[in-house]
Amino acid sequence: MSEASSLVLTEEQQLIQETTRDFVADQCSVDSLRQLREKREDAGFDRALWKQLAELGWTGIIIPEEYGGAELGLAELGVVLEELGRKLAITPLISTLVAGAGCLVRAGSDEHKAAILPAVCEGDLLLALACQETARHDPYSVSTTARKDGDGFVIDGAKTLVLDGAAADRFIVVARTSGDSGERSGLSLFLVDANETGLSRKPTFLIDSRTCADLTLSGVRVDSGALIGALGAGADILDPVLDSVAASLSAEMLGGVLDTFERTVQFLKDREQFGVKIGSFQGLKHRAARWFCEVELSKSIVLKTLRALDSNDVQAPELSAACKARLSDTFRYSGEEGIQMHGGIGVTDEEDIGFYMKRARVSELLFGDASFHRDRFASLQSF
Amino acid sequence: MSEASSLVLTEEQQLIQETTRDFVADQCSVDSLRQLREKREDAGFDRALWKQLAELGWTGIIIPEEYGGAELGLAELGVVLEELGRKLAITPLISTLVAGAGCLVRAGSDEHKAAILPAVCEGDLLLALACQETARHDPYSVSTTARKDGDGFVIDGAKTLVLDGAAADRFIVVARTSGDSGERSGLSLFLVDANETGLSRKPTFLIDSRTCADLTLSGVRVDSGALIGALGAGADILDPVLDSVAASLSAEMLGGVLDTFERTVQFLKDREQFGVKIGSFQGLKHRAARWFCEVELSKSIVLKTLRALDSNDVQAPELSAACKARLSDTFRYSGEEGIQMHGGIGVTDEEDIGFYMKRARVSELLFGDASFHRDRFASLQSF
Amino acid sequence: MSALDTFRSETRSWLEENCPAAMRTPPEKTDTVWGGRRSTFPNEDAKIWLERCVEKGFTAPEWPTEYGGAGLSREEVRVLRSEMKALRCRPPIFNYGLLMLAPVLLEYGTDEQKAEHLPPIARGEIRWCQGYSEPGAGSDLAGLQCRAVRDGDEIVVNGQKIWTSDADVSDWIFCLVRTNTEVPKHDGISFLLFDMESKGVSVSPIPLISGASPFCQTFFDDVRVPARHLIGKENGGWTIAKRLLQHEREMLSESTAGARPTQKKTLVDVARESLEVPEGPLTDGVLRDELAQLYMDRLCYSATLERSRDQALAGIGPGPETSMFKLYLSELGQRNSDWRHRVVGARGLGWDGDGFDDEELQTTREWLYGKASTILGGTSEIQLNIIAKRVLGLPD
Amino acid sequence: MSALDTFRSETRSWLEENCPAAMRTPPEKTDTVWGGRRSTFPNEDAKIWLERCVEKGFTAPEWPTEYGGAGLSREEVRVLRSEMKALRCRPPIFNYGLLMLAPVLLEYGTDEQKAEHLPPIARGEIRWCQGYSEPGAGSDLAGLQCRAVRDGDEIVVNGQKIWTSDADVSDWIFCLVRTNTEVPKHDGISFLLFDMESKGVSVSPIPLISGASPFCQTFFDDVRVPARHLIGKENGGWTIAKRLLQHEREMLSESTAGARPTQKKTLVDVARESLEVPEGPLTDGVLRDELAQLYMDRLCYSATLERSRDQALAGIGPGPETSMFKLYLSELGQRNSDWRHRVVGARGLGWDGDGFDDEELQTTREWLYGKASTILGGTSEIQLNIIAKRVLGLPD
Repeated sequence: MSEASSLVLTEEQQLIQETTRDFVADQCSVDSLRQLREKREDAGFDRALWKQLAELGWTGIIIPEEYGGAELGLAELGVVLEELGRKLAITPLISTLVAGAGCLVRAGSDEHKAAILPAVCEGDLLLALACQETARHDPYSVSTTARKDGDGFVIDGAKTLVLDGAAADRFIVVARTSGDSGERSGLSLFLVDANETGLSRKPTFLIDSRTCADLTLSGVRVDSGALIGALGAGADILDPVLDSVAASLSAEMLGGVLDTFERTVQFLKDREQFGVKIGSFQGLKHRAARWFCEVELSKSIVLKTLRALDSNDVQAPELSAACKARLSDTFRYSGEEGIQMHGGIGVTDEEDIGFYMKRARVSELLFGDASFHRDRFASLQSF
Repeated sequence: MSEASSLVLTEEQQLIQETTRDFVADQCSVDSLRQLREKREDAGFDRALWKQLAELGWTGIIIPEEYGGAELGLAELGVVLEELGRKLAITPLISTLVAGAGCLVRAGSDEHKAAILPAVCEGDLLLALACQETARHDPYSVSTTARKDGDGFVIDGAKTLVLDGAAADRFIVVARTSGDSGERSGLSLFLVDANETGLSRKPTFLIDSRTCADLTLSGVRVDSGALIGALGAGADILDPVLDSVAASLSAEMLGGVLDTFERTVQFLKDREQFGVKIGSFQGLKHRAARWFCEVELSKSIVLKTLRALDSNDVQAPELSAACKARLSDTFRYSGEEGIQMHGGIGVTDEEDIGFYMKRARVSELLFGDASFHRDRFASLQSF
Repeated sequence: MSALDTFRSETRSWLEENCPAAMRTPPEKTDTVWGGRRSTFPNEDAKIWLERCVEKGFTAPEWPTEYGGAGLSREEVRVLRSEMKALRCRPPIFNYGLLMLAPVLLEYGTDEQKAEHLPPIARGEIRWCQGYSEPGAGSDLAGLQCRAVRDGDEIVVNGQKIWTSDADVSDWIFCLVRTNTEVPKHDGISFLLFDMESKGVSVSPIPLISGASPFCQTFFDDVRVPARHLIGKENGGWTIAKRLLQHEREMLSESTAGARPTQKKTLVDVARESLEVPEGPLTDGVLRDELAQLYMDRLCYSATLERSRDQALAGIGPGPETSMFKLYLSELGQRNSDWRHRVVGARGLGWDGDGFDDEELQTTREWLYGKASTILGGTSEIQLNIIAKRVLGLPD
Repeated sequence: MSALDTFRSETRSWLEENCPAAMRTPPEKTDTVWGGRRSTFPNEDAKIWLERCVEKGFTAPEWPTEYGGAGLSREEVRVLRSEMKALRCRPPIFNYGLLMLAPVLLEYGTDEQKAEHLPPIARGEIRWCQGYSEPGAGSDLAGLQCRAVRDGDEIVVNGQKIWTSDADVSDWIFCLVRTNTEVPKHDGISFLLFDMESKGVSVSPIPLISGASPFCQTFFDDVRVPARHLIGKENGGWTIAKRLLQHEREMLSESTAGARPTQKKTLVDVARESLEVPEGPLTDGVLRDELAQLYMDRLCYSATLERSRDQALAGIGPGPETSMFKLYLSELGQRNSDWRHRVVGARGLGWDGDGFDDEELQTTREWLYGKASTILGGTSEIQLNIIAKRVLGLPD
């Protein structure tokens, strides 16, 4: 059994963890979310922070070396995301790197890769995946159309909940070139410049102080080179990329779970009522112990899934589904238990714990909630 | 607001409760289940007990006075069933009275009523409803057919889980006279003598020491007078009768819930570990308190539903569904918590608590489990 | 029975004649009439309706007429309520003075205190707030530190309260204070009333996870209170405090029984929209099952409330099982708003700004605000303790 | 790495040559080889397989060769396991001596004790049972009363044990006894071994809610035990007792990890049959969702077990978090068998007799028997206490 597939961190991963942990301790805090909320900048994140991540090499961590990246795996990126997630840092790592660059690395033309990936590694270019169209994540429910027109395509439609879409320089737009909404075949992926004529975006400010965007595409004209991969076979790219996105997002959520759990256990040890520490009440003890189990299971499935994706394990899709479902449920549960155990202070804006619950809900709904992934898991297992 | 619809017991109901409670204290115990289990008699219940119930007037409690009954309501019967349910007494009250006599009172011919109801009141005749055909309760899934043949009908098919079917003198057989399995229309109800040629029954011994029967009907010939109600409109009788059955069974289950809860709370007060009563542990206290809430809600919905059925409230069908779903869940939960809180002794055959859990499972699955009734509730509410 | 029937028909006629049509529509949240010195009304009809009820004693129907009530019997009050419900009459007024303070004043106040405080409450002239919790005394309410020292005919209050609902718009406060620090904590607490306009009182609202909130922090700096505003005995306030909490729990369990009318779309509506299933069975079997469970639990809860009221009529008073109502309703409410919010999906992720409509934003804020319901007014854990101890008699 | 690779290929060859084909099929529950004086084998191949493993030291591969082991390193043991798994070789033997007693003998036994007891365990000659719980000492194990008094070179045991698995078919018992009644309860316990054929030992099986069971009540009436069978110090047994419990929990969490092969139909099979959906998505959306959840939780559990093993290899030993495995697996197992039983519906209501096939009756009995899993071997509540205290460090 090779070291890489063992469910403990490699030395390199430990190093990445320590570096990121130091960085997060220095640079990230829940207070910055309060500031972002007040500022209401369209970008929805701190560009200075992003440049610093680029200097650490994290913005290209999974990009091949020939394009300036570190060519490491999702397991390594997961370590970074987990640490950032602990303090709810907002970065476009998932949108730009896992979703956007993920599509290009997997199926982009050499021109695309050469034009875009080095700039992504430098932290100079942001990507976003414009996939969702309704209130519920459902990747094949695509009504946006791309119609062949001369040498290129004309795209019409609307997208919602485009993560980091307010700041993105390029979109990867999922559009239908044949078939009906709901069908797996007939989807195609297009690289579209954010400034393209006919494309307009509106930022939406979310409860966790993050920003998404709604897109309107009205007669957006792109040339044939904008197509990523084969015409009508976009789902073959989209499926594995969405698995990677689900697992990476889960790693970020794991950070939130861990911080929520640890800060609450600490609170139980510190807070006094009735002349004793409230952590001495068996009612709370048993709940904390059950919570601990859910946290441990979450850790394991994230590690296991990221490694499976990195090694192209055939089980990777169902692991990804199990992973996102589990983290969605556990993060939600962590937010709820965290607030309830904090008592009155827990529902104030002043206390950080509420931000974790808000992030939990947003992360839960991004790229498929637990129910979506249970359905997907059942389909993958043919039942 | 009339006294009868108030959710407290009337004086008459209190009297019935006290009488039954005394009777149960005298005559019923979980030990008799152990005896029934060893004896393995086909009847599956104690006929002497049934005669005593007849003497109390309970076997005719909801039958009109003109046929020798007390002409009281399900609310009164519910009080009796709850008390019997406390000690898991096995009686054919639900099969004979609510299901069997229920169909006849509602839609039987004068001849049927005159021939059968007085004998039921006397405790001399037992009825059973032969409705279910597969492992899951689904009243319209009927493949048993009744074919017109001269002046009568010929019935072919098979039935399962016929409650008290091993002892019944007459069956009310649900058969299809038109349409396909699953359709509401086309069902007809027939009164069939247990000794009719072509009808055979096999007793099945259940985990709660109760007996049901599997029936085979092979060319069973009945005359046209055997039809109950209008041809093909059997569901119009069956639906309200099954509502009454669900609610009555829920009342019996409530007795089991109450006894399980009360004996476990007593156990928490008596049992010592670590030098203190285990009921002083907050982990168990909080669970007992949550359990109390579920028990209280169960009490209320049973009272409310029985009264609604007695007054032909339009809400009665959805209340019946809510009632059976709630009691199925609460009885199960009570059995599980009861056993777990009893610890090691709880899983032994010597301790009574296990019998409550077994009864809970049987009652849960009889006449539709919680999932069935949630589905029915949703349909009734058009969503 | 006949007298009650007469009362019923008279009451119905009076309501039909006197309750303005606009007051017979389901109220929005903003339609609540709170009363008080700075009272505002959503419209003229609301003002008229309150005035007519005050005149008739119907804001406090069970109180003696001398204190502004109608002097009705329990049965008559029940008839009045059922008639108001039948005609969908809105409650003329809602506030904590009426529902929480007044019952304990009636039980523990002197005749002078009743005469001074009850009539203004019945008339909706004075709005009260509740000074109970402190930053260090939440679940352990009796651990409160807010100090009150007698100085001649006055009592001087110093300290801090938290979670004081509507302190910034209330006129008076009923307040738990520590009048003895030398005895076990329950034995040194007094129940004191004072005017929020007194010198030394200051108030600061608390933003919650859902944004702005009615809750405040309240600070007392040498506030001088006439000693006659002490209810019950000095150091004997804990008994009164606990009784008031029962009334509070009762209020919390009644105020939102059944569906809250604050949102226009039912849960079914929301699900139909989100799933794009305009009619027929909801296509998501799991959501459909969950929804049935929610509605059923609501039915069971309402039936339990109804049974409790019927028991009260039959002479069995509200006991510690009010903890059950507070516990269950707050959690059921959370399940409701959590379900609604989950089903709304991406449409429920907006904090503010364009891109989300009012109902969506409200769904989100209510989901967040609902997290407080299992904490404030006594946490769920405290309710479980009370049930275990006082209802089930489990040992300490 | 190269040496390990060599070991891997040699081991694989040996297994391929020596493990009979019949021992490479999934075992039924009745195929377990327990060993002992009254050892029986399901078939001749099982006997041959055990003998070959004994000879090679593979029944206890990590033990020193002098005690009948193979003296393998942790890495080699892991390789052996993974190769056995790859070839689907059945474990040659399974019993409590091997998995629970032996690890503490290796840690706490004298050389003489190891030499006396370990080789017969490795050879499958002696079957052990566990004398821990007593009727009055379940969760409060340290409250045990079974009395042991020294009398010269012997120790005289009087008392009663309960839940002694397989006491009626075991040869020896490892038993907790009270050797001092004057000190705090944890300080007067000793860890004693004795032969179940000793005079004064009697055994009576306990019927459970599921029917006959492997559990027994065991009575000791002036049983005389040579003092050399005391493990560790007199009155120092509690430390050993706790360590053994960790090994027990580890065993319980491994023995049924993933799907138990005792039932032929998978949960999907059962659902397809009950719903009459031979292929395609299960038509009951709720059951489908629940099933996905069960399978996912199983995946998460297995991943956690795998991570724990990897951590052990990396030098982080099994600590109190074994309580988590015991807790989670027993509850997951209950959820599994409860779900299966619910889905089987009416077919799962049979106690015995005609009308139900073997698999249906087994489903029912396993559902019932499973209720014991969260109680025996330390209740879930005890595991929660251990996690709260030793893992999370929450105060007493």
